[in-house]
Amino acid sequence: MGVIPLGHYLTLAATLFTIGVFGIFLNRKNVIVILMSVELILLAVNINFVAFSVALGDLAGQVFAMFILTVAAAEAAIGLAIVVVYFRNRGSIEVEDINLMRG
Amino acid sequence: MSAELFLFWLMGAVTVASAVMVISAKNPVHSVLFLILCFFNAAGLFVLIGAEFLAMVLVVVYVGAVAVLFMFVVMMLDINFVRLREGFIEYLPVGALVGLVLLAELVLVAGTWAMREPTTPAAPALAEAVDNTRALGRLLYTEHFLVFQIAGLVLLVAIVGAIALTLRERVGVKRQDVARQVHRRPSETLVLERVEPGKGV
Amino acid sequence: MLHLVLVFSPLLGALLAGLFGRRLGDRGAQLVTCGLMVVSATCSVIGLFLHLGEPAFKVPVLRWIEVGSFQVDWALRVDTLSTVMMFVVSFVSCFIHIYSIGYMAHDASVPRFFAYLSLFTFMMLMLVTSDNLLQLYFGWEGVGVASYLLIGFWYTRPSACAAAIKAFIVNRVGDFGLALGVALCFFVFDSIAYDVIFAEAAGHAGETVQVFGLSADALTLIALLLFVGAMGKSAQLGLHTWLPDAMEGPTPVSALIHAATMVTAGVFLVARFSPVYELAPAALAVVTVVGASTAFFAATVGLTQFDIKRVIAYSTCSQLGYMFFACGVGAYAAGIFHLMTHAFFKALLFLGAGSVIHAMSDEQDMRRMGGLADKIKITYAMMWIGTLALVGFPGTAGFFSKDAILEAAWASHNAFHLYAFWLGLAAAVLTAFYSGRLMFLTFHGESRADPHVMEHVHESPPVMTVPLVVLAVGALLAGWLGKGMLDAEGAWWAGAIVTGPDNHVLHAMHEVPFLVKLAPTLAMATGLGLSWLFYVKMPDLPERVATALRPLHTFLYNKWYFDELYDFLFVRPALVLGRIFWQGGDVGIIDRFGPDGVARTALAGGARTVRLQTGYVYHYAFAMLIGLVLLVGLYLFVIGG
Amino acid sequence: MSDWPLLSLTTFLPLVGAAFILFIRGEAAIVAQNARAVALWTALATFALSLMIWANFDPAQGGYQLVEQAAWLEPLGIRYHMGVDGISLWLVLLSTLLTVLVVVGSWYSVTERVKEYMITFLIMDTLMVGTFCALDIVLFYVFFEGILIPMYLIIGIWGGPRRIYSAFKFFLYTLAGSVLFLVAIVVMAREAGTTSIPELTRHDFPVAMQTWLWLALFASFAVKVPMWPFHTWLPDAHVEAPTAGSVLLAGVLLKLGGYGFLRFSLPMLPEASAYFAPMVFALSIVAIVYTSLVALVQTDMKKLIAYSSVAHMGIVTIGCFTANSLGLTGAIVQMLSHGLVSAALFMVVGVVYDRIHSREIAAYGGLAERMPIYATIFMLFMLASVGLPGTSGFVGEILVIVGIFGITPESPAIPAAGSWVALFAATGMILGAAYMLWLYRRVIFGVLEKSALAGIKDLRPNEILAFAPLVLLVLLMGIYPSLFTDPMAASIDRVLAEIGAVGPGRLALQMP
Amino acid sequence: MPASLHLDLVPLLPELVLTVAALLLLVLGAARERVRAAGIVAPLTVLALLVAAALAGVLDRTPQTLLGGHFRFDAMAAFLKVLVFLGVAASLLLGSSYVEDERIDRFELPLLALFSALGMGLMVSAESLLGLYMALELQSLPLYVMAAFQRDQLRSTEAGLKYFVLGALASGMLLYGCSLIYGFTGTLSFTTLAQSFGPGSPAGVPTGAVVGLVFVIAGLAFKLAAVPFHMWTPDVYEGAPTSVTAFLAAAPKVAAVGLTLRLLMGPMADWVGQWQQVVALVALASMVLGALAGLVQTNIKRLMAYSGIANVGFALVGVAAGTREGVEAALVYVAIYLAMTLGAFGCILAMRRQGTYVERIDELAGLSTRQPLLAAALAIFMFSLAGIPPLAGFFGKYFVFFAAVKAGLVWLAIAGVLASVVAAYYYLRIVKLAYFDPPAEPFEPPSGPGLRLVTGLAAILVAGFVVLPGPLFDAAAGAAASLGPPAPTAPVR
Repeated sequence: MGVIPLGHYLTLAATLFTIGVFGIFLNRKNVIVILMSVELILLAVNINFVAFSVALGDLAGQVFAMFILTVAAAEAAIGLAIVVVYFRNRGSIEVEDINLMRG
Repeated sequence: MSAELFLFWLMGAVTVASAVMVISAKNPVHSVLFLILCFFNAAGLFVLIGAEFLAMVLVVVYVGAVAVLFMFVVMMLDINFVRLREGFIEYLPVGALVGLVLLAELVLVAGTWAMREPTTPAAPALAEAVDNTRALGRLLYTEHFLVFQIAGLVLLVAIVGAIALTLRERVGVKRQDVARQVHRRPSETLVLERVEPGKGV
Repeated sequence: MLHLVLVFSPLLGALLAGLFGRRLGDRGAQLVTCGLMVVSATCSVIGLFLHLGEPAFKVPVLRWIEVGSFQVDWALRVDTLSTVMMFVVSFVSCFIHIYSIGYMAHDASVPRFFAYLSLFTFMMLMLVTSDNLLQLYFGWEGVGVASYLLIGFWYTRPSACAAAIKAFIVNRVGDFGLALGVALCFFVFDSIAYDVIFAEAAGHAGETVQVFGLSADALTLIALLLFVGAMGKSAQLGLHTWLPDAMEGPTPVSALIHAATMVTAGVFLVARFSPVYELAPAALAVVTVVGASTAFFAATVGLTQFDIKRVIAYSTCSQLGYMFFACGVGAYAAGIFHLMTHAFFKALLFLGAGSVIHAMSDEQDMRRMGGLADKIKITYAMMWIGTLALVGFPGTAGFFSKDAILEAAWASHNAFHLYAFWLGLAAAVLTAFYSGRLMFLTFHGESRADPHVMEHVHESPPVMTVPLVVLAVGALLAGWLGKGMLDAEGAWWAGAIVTGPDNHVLHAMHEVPFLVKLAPTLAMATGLGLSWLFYVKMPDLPERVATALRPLHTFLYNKWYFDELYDFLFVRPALVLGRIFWQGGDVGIIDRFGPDGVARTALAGGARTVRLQTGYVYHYAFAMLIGLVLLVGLYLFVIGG
Repeated sequence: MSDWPLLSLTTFLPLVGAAFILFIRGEAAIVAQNARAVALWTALATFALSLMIWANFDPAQGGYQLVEQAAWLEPLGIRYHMGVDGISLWLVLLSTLLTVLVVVGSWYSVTERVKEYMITFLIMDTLMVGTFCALDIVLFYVFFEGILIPMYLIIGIWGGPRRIYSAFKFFLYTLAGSVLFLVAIVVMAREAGTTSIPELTRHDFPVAMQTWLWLALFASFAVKVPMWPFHTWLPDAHVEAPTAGSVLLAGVLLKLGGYGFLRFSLPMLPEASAYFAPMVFALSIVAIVYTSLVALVQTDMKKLIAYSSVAHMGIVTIGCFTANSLGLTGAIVQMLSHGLVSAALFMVVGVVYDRIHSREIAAYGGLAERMPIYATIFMLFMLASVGLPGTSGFVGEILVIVGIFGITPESPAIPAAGSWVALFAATGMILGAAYMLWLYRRVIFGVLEKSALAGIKDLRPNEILAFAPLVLLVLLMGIYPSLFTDPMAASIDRVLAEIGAVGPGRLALQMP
Repeated sequence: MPASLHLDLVPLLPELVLTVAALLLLVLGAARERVRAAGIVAPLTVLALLVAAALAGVLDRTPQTLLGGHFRFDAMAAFLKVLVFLGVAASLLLGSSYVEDERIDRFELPLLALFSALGMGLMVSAESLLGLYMALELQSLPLYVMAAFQRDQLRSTEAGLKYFVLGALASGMLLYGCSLIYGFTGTLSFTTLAQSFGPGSPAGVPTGAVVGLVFVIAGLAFKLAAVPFHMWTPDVYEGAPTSVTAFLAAAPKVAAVGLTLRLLMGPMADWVGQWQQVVALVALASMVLGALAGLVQTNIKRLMAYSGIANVGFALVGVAAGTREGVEAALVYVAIYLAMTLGAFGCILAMRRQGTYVERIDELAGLSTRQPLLAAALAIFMFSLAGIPPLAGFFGKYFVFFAAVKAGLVWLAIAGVLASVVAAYYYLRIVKLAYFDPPAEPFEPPSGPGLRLVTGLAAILVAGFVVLPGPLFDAAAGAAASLGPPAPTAPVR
């Protein structure tokens, strides 16, 4: 890893994670942005894993990151499918509109 | 400041900035584009740290597949982006506070990291100084083989799920049915008419 | 065996008449109960001959309550005192049963009446033969219930029902004291058997106990608590209010229960506990004062009443006062003697009054009577015998006993003996006056009744008059026969009544000044004379006196406002409190802040919780994030610290 | 016969009957008739079995008898452990007897959902008997709490107009108390390492822990008894419950509280019991006076009797905490007596309710004319309720009063507490007489004027049959209570020995 | 290669059966005409699950780590697998007539359930963070789809959307936690974790790892529907097709509790002091919120959601105890919960009126006169959920509180019992409607033999549990015992 301290990577990942979380609960526009926020969170996690993996000299972290990528792809597919069927019913994917059920 | 560090700062800054734009851009299409930028930079960071294979996968899988999928859906759904984020400002203070506390906590924790004695002997792959991709491949198909299979199942589920949700057999749509084509016989479809010349059909 | 038959045959009669009344019919029920009463009375007379002056013995019947040292059995205690009491109860009851055959002939539920009457007799016999305080308590409450049933016999009359309830509840106030007395007795003696208590009483003299937050002399407190019971049953001042109202019951009931027997139970109790009372002078003083006050108070009220039975009732009340202060001054024998004579003449008076009422078609107001002397001669004669005995005409039963009481009061060393003497003497004047008034208003002068009623006035059938005659004979002779009770040495009682070594009242009473001996007779003469003056000679005088002394008259006529006072002090507050506790306490506070309040709070909490569930994804995510931050913070800053 | 698992047979026989009823099919009327018959025979057989328990019971022994043990929840150290002593024996008999009477009494009056009705009551029977026989505290709790289910259904299905409020109040209120008991059970089980009642009794709990355990137990039992101020569920539950429900509620369920005090609070937590006894006395006194006064102004017959129950159970709680043989015997006798008398009184109300469908006192008056037998029976129970000597009500009351009177204070802070308690307890006699007589007078006495009452009929044979045993027992218990107290004596001595304060009336009212 | 590649697939048999079945059925379903495929796929799925459950039940329970040490088969895994597979099979049987009526009887539904069951089976076997994550995702992804399966219904798709979004967030948290644990301890393997940080190890617990653990707990709490990560539950329960709700409410919870136990009581068992209060707090919040929020519900599915939240709180009380008894208690609790929930949903799925399924609680009025047996079963489940003895629910609660008290968490036990009293109100309300209220319009008789079988069986189990509670307790004890120090095999680094 050379000259870049682990802390840098961890902080970067934490920032991305926070931004991703922000994206989820501050978003009022549309759901797809939320899905993208999820991708940001997963990216943050991946950065963490890779950084740790290198710092520890242990490849398991990178393997984990790879699986995360795989699952994230699957997740994105399913998420988008759900968004599509929702849109077909509602004609909108604005987050504000998604509150038929409450209480 | 070494070149690596400079690159880290550069790409890290772009990553964060584009991430912020992903969640704040008015146009979802822009969001997707910023997401792609973000991933590219992250891939760069991966290369910087020596994880080439992951960097490649990130670009291929994410930029090549996922982001494009996002873009496709965004375009397909034709979402209007006139309404702006009223709630965004309203909730920003509280949200920012909680977010910052979270960030602070995470950074605080990150600061406590210390290199400890390896709990297990270093993996042979690394010890033999094989390149990153090869090492990963070895691990993947040995120790993590079962998990790898499960990953396959996860993808299969994604396929089945996405199809189950979105596939519609619409009536009135002409589609190719190979079996029917093959089984067609001339007698069913072909009518030979004797046409008298000069009269037309 | 004799005593078992004596005591239980009335119970048998009651059960037969009560359970099989409809099958037996009126006549059958009468026969069964009266027959068994005759058996009982006969036994009591035999008992009189067998056991007077004999030492006490016990007839065991059945185990009752046995818990640890609290050993109480059903048993009959036979000694001179209980023999006398059994005789009085059985004998009077027997004749009243017979009288009732006539008096109640036209009633709709004869078997019920006789069942109650016999039940009462049984309970009374259990009371007087009790061997321990608890059995006494059984009889005590038993007669109370029988009395309640009989007062409320005509249950369709609201006034009868009210009177019955009043009688029971006021009696319960007394019983409350008695129950505590029982408890205290057990506490002090570790037993409530008479044998033990009487034997050990001397040993506990002067002992103090810590109860009710004060240290009191044990025996005095026991005596006082028992006396509270006695006051209730014997209608002493304060707890007397039920007795006049009890006249709502049929007249034989008044005669038996509210004159001859039950109301004297209190006197019996004090006499029975003479071994204890003798060691508790303070209690005796209280008994004296209460007794004397009652004697005077009831007599004053008797002056103004117009209901013939009520007058006699107040008279009873007054005479009970005499008996009590007799006991109070230490002359228990005189008290019991008066009890016996009173039983005869007061029963006679009541039955006579019953006969009058019967004759007057159920009219009880003396203002609508008068001039009956000629129409119902036997009754008239018998009533006069009773009246003379009551006022203490020389030679009659009352003369002996009342004189003895007043002499004892004079001679006693009790601190309040003179208070008792003078009030007793005044009461004697008043007794004579109201008794004369009763006789004159009822039998003499012009008739003030509806002529239509007067036409139907007739003498009662023999079944009613014969008991009158028998009781009249008793009223005349009982004094002579019972004089022995006043034996100066107390030997006649064979230990059934104990007088302390310092108590010489029975001896001293024979040596009082002559004027004291003469005083009761003078008082009687004065009273009778005045009443003759008021009601025969100058019939307009009562009205004038009443007008002149209007406030006093009103005060007396309203019975010193005791009912109103109690209503104000107890009944209303109880009802008001009940309502406050119910609507205010239970509903307003306990439920409101207890179960209902908690339920409301929970539901409100639920509603508030649910409001968090807005339906917006970002709120949900935010909640998760806050949770995460909090949990991490909790670990970092609290646990991990 | 003595080798048979008598207690288990008695406990679970009603379930068998209930299962039989469950499978009755066919036309509604025939189903109802068969259900009644099966229920009656089952209840009778159960009662007969419980008599066998009595027959096999050795009154000289103070310990638990006819003990049965079997593996049940071994991993938690909980065993199926049954047994009776002189205290529970009578409560078992009371439960089985009242079940019979309830079935007989509702023979004609219940016409809806007869099948379910009978099943519910048979299940109740099982649970009641089981509660009193259980010698494992968890097993006890299972039965104890299980009773809530059938009772909830009884009130809710066959109850009056406000039945739903009442059923919920009953259920949740008692549940809230009981769950704290459950926590206490868990703590005790952990502390002592056993859930067997005899072993828990032998265990010495630390004094500081006893305080909390005692309070938790108190929360449950005080609600069950019920003690003031936890009594408000009772009037509601009683008023709305059907007659049979009220009978079992008053007759057996309230006893669970007193039984709990006797079985758990006192012997297991003696120091805490001594410490809290003054509070119990105070609450009991308040209960007696307060609820008697409230009863005085009631206009609803069942409510009046319900409030009187609270007052009477106040005597029981006083008796329990006197911790001497008089008080304990008195408390148990009072429980039994109240079980009979209040059950009978609710049946008495039920009789006229079935005919007129009103519980308002004002709706009645002058019944004596038309219903002489009824009036007589009512009179007897009314008198027993006010504690007339010669009836069962008296024995318990006087024993408790005498028992509490004897308590000498050793702490100067509470001078002569015992006599004051006795004094106030005795005021209950006066107030009790007042409200009961007043009730009787307004219902039975007077002129029968109300047109609704014109055609009212006296008791039916089945009703007389239901009352007869109660009449006999009330008198028997009043006249010859030794029959009942003798078998208790040894057991009560055992309990006293467990408390550690043998001898009459010498409990130290002191801070442990 | 080292011994880690030792290929003993026997302990994996249940999962293999399910995988093969899933693949075959997928082909079968795809090959046949859509609607008719479901008629064959669904029963075969149930059959496969039953076979898997049977296999899990009979396999040798000696603890054994599998393939690279990511999974482990032991008594605990066997116990939970049997429960999970049976639970999934039962919920499929329950829903069989519902899916027909609602026209969602496509073959993908049972197939997705099968995949999810496979995920659950792996979850309760997880022995590394990676295994945990993959199993969790394999379980979750089909659930998102199933929730949105009624794709023409707005409610269903909204449910799916909410579930998915929040689920993704939760798995993000979980992953972040995993990364922290990995980074601060250097290993993914539970076995190594337990060895390195167990008793006697010189290394103290790194703060970062515990923070990571808190993140993981948060992620798992989402799957458990524990407060404050429960927010999705009511909406998803309401919106998802009822048969899916029944599925969601039953087996996944068991699997999630199993996974939580595996993680916390396996490698983290010695860190009890670090996480106990976190779990206790979550348990408390769940019990209280579940009790309170349920009070005002009008939709029975939502009510069951809050009931589920409260019940998870109770199960977590056992987890919070952090002792072997706590594990046993939690296992017993979830086993009983499974039966109660399946039964309750069986009743809900049995109530049809004029072809539509009843969801409003008010509509239950008078059920007992129209459908006495159904009402009786419903009452049994409700009383059991309320924890009233002698029904099974009581024993679960008792054991959980016993464990908590033994671990010194008396306050948690007291709070728990009080919450259970509050919650009792809404269970009682259902009984009240069914029994006390006058009947409304008649119900149609419950359809489907599967539904009747499962509901009836559940009712018998719940009501009859009191007779023979021993076996379940013994099994749970065996399962809990297997959580001890794992057999030393080649671990993942």
